[in-house]
This record gives sequence, structure tokens and C-alpha cells, in this order.
Amino acid sequence: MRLPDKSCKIASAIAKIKPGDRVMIGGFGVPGTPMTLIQALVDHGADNLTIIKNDANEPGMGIDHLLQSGQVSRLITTHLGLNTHAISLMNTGQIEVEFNAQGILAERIRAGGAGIGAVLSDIGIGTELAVGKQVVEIAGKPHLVETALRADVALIHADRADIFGNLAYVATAQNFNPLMAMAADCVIAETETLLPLGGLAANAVHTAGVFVDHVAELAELSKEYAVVQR
Amino acid sequence: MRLPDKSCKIASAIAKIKPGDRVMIGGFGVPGTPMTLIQALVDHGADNLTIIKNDANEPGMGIDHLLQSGQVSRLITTHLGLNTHAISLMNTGQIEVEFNAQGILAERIRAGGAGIGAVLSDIGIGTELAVGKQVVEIAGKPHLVETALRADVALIHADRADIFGNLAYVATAQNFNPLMAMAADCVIAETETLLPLGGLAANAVHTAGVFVDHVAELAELSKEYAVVQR
Amino acid sequence: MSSAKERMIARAAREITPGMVVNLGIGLPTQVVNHLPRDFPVCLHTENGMTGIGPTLTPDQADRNLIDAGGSYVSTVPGSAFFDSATSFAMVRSGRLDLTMLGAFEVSASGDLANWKIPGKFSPGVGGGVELAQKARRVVVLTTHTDRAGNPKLKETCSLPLTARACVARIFTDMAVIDVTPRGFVLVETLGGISAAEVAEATGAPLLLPDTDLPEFEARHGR
Amino acid sequence: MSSAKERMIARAAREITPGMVVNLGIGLPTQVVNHLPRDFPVCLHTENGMTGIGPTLTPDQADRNLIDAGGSYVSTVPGSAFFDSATSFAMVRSGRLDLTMLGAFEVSASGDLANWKIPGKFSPGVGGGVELAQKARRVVVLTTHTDRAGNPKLKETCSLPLTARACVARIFTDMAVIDVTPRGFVLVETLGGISAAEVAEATGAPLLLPDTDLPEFEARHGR
Repeated sequence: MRLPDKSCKIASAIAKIKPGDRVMIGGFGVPGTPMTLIQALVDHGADNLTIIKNDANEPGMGIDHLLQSGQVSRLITTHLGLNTHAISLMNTGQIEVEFNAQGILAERIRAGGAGIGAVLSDIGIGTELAVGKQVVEIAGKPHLVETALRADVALIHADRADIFGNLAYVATAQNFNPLMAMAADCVIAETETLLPLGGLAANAVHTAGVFVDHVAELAELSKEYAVVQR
Repeated sequence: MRLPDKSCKIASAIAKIKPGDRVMIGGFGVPGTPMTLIQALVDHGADNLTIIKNDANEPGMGIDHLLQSGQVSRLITTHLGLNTHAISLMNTGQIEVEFNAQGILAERIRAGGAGIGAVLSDIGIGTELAVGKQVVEIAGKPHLVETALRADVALIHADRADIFGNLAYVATAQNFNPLMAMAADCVIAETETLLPLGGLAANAVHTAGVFVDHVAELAELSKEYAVVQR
Repeated sequence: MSSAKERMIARAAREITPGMVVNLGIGLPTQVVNHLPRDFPVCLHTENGMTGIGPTLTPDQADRNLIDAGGSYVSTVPGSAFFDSATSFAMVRSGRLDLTMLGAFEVSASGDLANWKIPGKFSPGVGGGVELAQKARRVVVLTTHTDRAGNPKLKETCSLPLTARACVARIFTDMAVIDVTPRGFVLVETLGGISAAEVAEATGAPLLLPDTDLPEFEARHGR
Repeated sequence: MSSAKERMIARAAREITPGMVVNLGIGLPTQVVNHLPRDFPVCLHTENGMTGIGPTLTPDQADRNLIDAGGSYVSTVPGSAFFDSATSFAMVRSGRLDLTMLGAFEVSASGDLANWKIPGKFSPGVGGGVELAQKARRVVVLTTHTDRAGNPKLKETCSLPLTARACVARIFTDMAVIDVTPRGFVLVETLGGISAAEVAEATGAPLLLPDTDLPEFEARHGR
């Protein structure tokens, strides 16, 4: 038995994205945001996208490029505080934004990846986050139905990977990446280092390659990956 | 800032278990079963326990000691196939057994650890596993409400740990351990190697020490940990 | 093991195509691995938390922490990964298993599977079987065609508690390969030397014959 | 920063007792860390996936992959751990945070907190605030006593969209320490030089006085 090779060129993997697709994108701020895959999606040009991402990065960085290029019609997120441009697009109705409590967004994505229909949670009860959500009682206590989220494509940033698509992350670049890497029909990972089979220890794998469809090594790290000078 | 030391003696940690407690115990077969903590619980003697464990090990091993000593009144599990003694206790009504689909047991425990009330799943619909369960529709499709499981105490086996309680597992000894280590009010881990703070790399931690209350190094591995000769 | 069972297992191995992610259930299905070529590109999954299973090991060679869901000691291959039980079934329920091979007590003509409980006789619990049967992209069954008393295991409807409804696509037995279709059981292949009439006789529901010639299957892995 | 704000932050630091797991919210709360003794036994959590936060780093010293939830570059301590966002909030929702310190736009006399949205002016999204406010075992707020226009931020009821109901236990301001009790706001301490009457005047709801003497708080970490 030999595990299949899923290494690929970024452009050919990104070419699978179609107009109107739902696209999950890893990252919390700069760490873990797949800057190179995002740039390839800008170059590819598919529009009317629904983007699912914790935040909108900062103006001129990360998914702000997709907002600037007009490819995004809807954003499912938790916080836009560092991107005034995204807030402006939202306020003027140019993009539709759905806010989730951060841990609930994480759970909804994980549920999608775990083949679970929804989770029942009491988070946000009594606030406007509960408006419009189905309520189910458990042992007499109300819970909100937080439905699973899946995507057509997930764009993931890994630190190390092998050619089967086993991934490992570092530090706070992990965040939403392992969750989204389970929750899309097509999972594309960029990695800073691509290793042969056996290069990643079986106990050190954060995302099992079974979840990953394509893995591409980054030729270089653009300046968007660097420490932000504030 | 310095992380607190949670290292302990096994007997003093196990002494916290009270008659009638719900106790989660890691392991799938021999790998990951905390044989030494189980023996300490037999020595401690608390009875009328509800045990939550994937399986009942084999006659004369692991939790079979707790069944032999009559300390168990209820077992929440997935499969007893390798323990004819446990099946006999079930068939003669000496213990009550609740069977779960294996992945649903995992999700219910994880939900308990994640502060989620329940997950909605279509697993088991149309079978006797669905009998008596609340049904909720999502987008017109029926789902079963699989309620979260928590325990008073969880008994965990780790390969390596530091004194803050950060844990790492090896091979298929992982199984239910990381899930149960999140889902109990008091989490007690035995470890084959106990390291000082900094001894476990931050990226290699499988269970964050925040979830763990007590960690004890094993002085020796009893023969129950060894390869089973069949 | 009978020669017919061995040939059934060898034939089932040909169901695995390059690149698949496959879970082999406890019992006869786990033996399918012995019929895969050494360098065959496939990822074997076991529900106790591993992808990339390698050959089975004897107790002398075994790692005490490395078993499959049936308790056999197994090995790794380059690129194996370990994970917890929740992640393992996340793979199953979210459709990342291309194929599972399971044992059976009964299979109905509509693909219902019963393989976990014989009330009053055998009820060790359902384990991971429900999720494998319900969620793998393709579910095939390996079973003797009849039970020890000679009663058919392929039936119009199952009498035993179900594992999952309408899940089985194909059945490999020690007599034949049979597909479950909207029209019921369809005979696909017979074991060399066994006639379609003999298979029909041992089957507890109508058995349709294909429009084409009926091939016989052999023990050799066909690649 | 004003001396009063600095003294508020120093006083809030004394709320952290040895062995706690603490999340310090974005803004004023994150500065509390500067008032903890170097060897103080505490575990700081940040919701983007880390326990064991060490001192904040300048861009020159920073690891590009290591930030807190506010985007500041931070360091590790011996025993730090990294994990994904689902695990991070599992800690929060299952009650493993002993304490969180949050900022506020408004706090009501029943402990309701509003700190994420000013309709028409400011609505960047709720982030992790709802879960921190609703599920940490103890929630305290750090805030100026009044807004820039001089209006009270401690009110009978909140007028802004809520983050969570009945969650706040204690409020640290640049004038006082105030507890939220079943009887409403109770003055616990005042900043040196400020009278109880001045605090009551700046508070938008009845302010009860303690039965005992009213201590003044100072800037020094009291251990």
C-alpha cells in the first residue's frame, strides 16, 4: 500500500473554483491566511463568491484583494474591525455580511466537516444574534440551532505538509485552518515546506491528508506574510 | 507569568471520586486505556459508578476489574465484543448498558467538552438507535438530538505530559482520550513520561493543560499495557 | 478457510481502485488487504484513529499502541496519520471514505444491512458500523451466501435489527457477486463452477440475471 | 494614558489570583498583563488559539505567526500550547476560564453588557466577545466611568445591543470599583481622592454604599 501523491500547481487547483462558489479561507489576521492562494483566486477572477473567513484582514492585504476586485457578494465572518474598507462595503450594501460569534462560526464549520447537521448552543440567547434562529429545548433549557457550514472549496495555509496532504501548522497560524480543511468538497492547501511521504511524523499531523485534495509548495513568501509594522 | 504545577500522586487524585459519580475512561482496547488509574479506582472502592468508555476491554483487563469488583452500575459504550464477562453482566441485568454509535459517542463527549448542548445527526435514523430520541428538522430533513455528555471525572492515559497538564498521545492510543480530557469537571491524567514546563513543544500538544486538573507519572507499566498475546 | 471464501476475498479486493480511501470492516473484510499488490496506491482507514494502515503484524513484531478497530496489531506506511475518534468519524460522516467493506448477517433486496445484533443471542453493541454503513460513498458486503444452517442471508427484507437502510451497493459471497439495484438483486458474476440457478436457489429473494453474459470470477488480483 | 486609567488597570490586575486561567479582552484589559509580577502563577488564554501568553513583543522581536486576538505580537512561556479556534472556544464555553476582563460601552445594574455595536456608527462584528461574556466563570469590566461626552456608561438598563445578559460581576473604572449585585450597583472602592458622592453623580443608576468603610485603591500591585 502506497499513499497517493496530491501535489499540484496552484493555478490549476484554483481553476476549479466557479463563479458563485462558497469559499472558506483560513487565517486569523495574518497568521494562517493563505495569501498566495488568495492572489491566485484574484488572478482567476471567479466572482459572486461567498467567502467564509474569521476576519477580512486589513486594507490591501489578504481577502481585501478579493473585496477590491469585486469578486465577493457575501461574507460570513466574526469581526471586520481591522478592515475599514470591508466595513464601508458592508455599510453601503455592496457586500452582504453575516456575523457569527467566533466560537460558533468555528463550531458550524467543524460540524460541516464532521458530517453533523447542526449544533445546539445557548450562545447569544437574549441578544440580536439569536434573531431568526430555530430554538430547541434540551432538558427544559432553550438552545439555538446553529446549522453546519460547508463550502465548495477551502483555501488553507500550512507550515509543513507531505505529498498525501497531511498538514501541520505553527503557533497561532492554526486557528480556522484545521476546521475548514475538513469542511469543503475541494480542499486546497498551500504549504511553506512540502515533504515526501514519511517526512511528517504520524503523531505530528494536525490535519489528516484524507481531508485534503490538493497541496502546493510556496515558491516564496510574499511580503504580506511578514510581520505587520504598525 | 509562570504556569502552575498540577503534578500529583495517583491515590490522592483518585480519592476525589465519589460513589455514584460519572467517570469517563479513555482507550480503545489496550491502547490509551489508563490501566493504573483504573486499578487505583478499584483500590479506592467508590461504587455505583456510571462508566463512559468505548469498550469494556477484555476479561481480567482494564475496566473489567471495575465490573468484577461490582463498582459499576451503568455503562455507556459502543461495543463489548471482546468482553464476554461484560455481556453476561448486561444479559443478567447486573449492569445497565447504553449503546451508542461509536462516532456519535465521540461527538456527544466532544460536545460536552465544547460547552455545546447537543449535536443534530442523521446517524441511526430508521434503526433502533433512534428510538426515544427527540427529532428536529433541518431544511426539511429529520435529525436526532444527540445530547452532550459530561462526567464528574475523566481518567486519561498520555504518552508524554508536562507538569501544567499539557498532554501528547502516540499512535492509536489517542482515540477517546483527547475528547474525554475536555469533558469532565475533574480530569486526571496518567503519563508514561512527565516533563518539566517547556518539555513539550507548544505545537506538539494534543490536549492543552487548561483542560487537565491533575497529572501523574507512572512509576512502571504493568503487564496490562503490553502487547496482548492471542 | 474454504477455497470459495478465499476466492470471494480475492474478488472483493478488485473492487478497490487506485487512489481510494477505504475502511475494511472487522472479520472477512480485513483480509482483503492481503490481496492488494504491495505498491498499490490506496489509503486504508481504521475507525480507532489512523489512516495509512500497513501490513498486519504478529505479537512479536507489534507496537503495543498500534492496533486496528478489530484489535489486530498493524503497521504504518510512509504518510500515515493518527487522530482522535471524533476526527476519525468526521471523515466517515462527511463522505471522505470512498468505500467500506462490511460483514453481514442479512442484506435485503433494497440494500438494508443487518450486521450487529441477533436479539437474545448476540448483542455486543453497534461500534462504528452504523456510520460506516450509512455514510461511506460506497458500501459493499462480504458474506457467506447462506448461514451455517443453510438459510439465505440475502433476503426480501431483513428480520434482524438494521444497521442502516438502503446502504449496500454490492455483495460478494462464496457463490457470486450480486448488485443491489432499484429492481432488487442482480447477479453480476458467479464463482467458477457455480451456476446462476444454484445462486438463485440459495438466495431468499428474486435474483435478476444480467442482459449480458455472466462472467465467472477467479482468485487472482486482476491488475 | 491618564494616571487614573493607569491606576484602574493596576487595581484590576489584583483581581487575578494565583493559578487562574484568564482571558484579557482587546483594549484596556490586555494592558493588565503589564502589572503582573514576572513569576506570577497564571495561564493567559487568547481566543485565536493559545494558552500561556508571555510578554508582548515589538515588531522587531516578533514571530510573524504568533499574535493575540487583538493582533499584537506576543511571546510564549514554558508550557505554552497552540490549538485551533474550535478548541479555543471549547475552553471558554465549557467553563475552563476562571476570569475574563472585557471593555464596555455600557453596563446595566443587572450586569448586562454592551460592548460590540453602536448602531449606525460602529458595527465591526461581535468576534469572541459573546462567548467570553456569557461563559467565563467570572466577568469583570474595565472602562472609563463616563464616555467622552461625560455620559454615564453604568446605567439602569443598556440602550445598545447586548453582548450578553447578566454576566458582569465587577466593574473597574477610572473612579471606582463597583460590584453588580442582586440589589444593583454597589460601590466597593474609590480611586484615591474621589468621593462616593462624585462616583454616584457619574453613575446612571442607583449606587449603594457598603456597610463597611470604603477603601481607596492605589496603583501598586498588592502582592
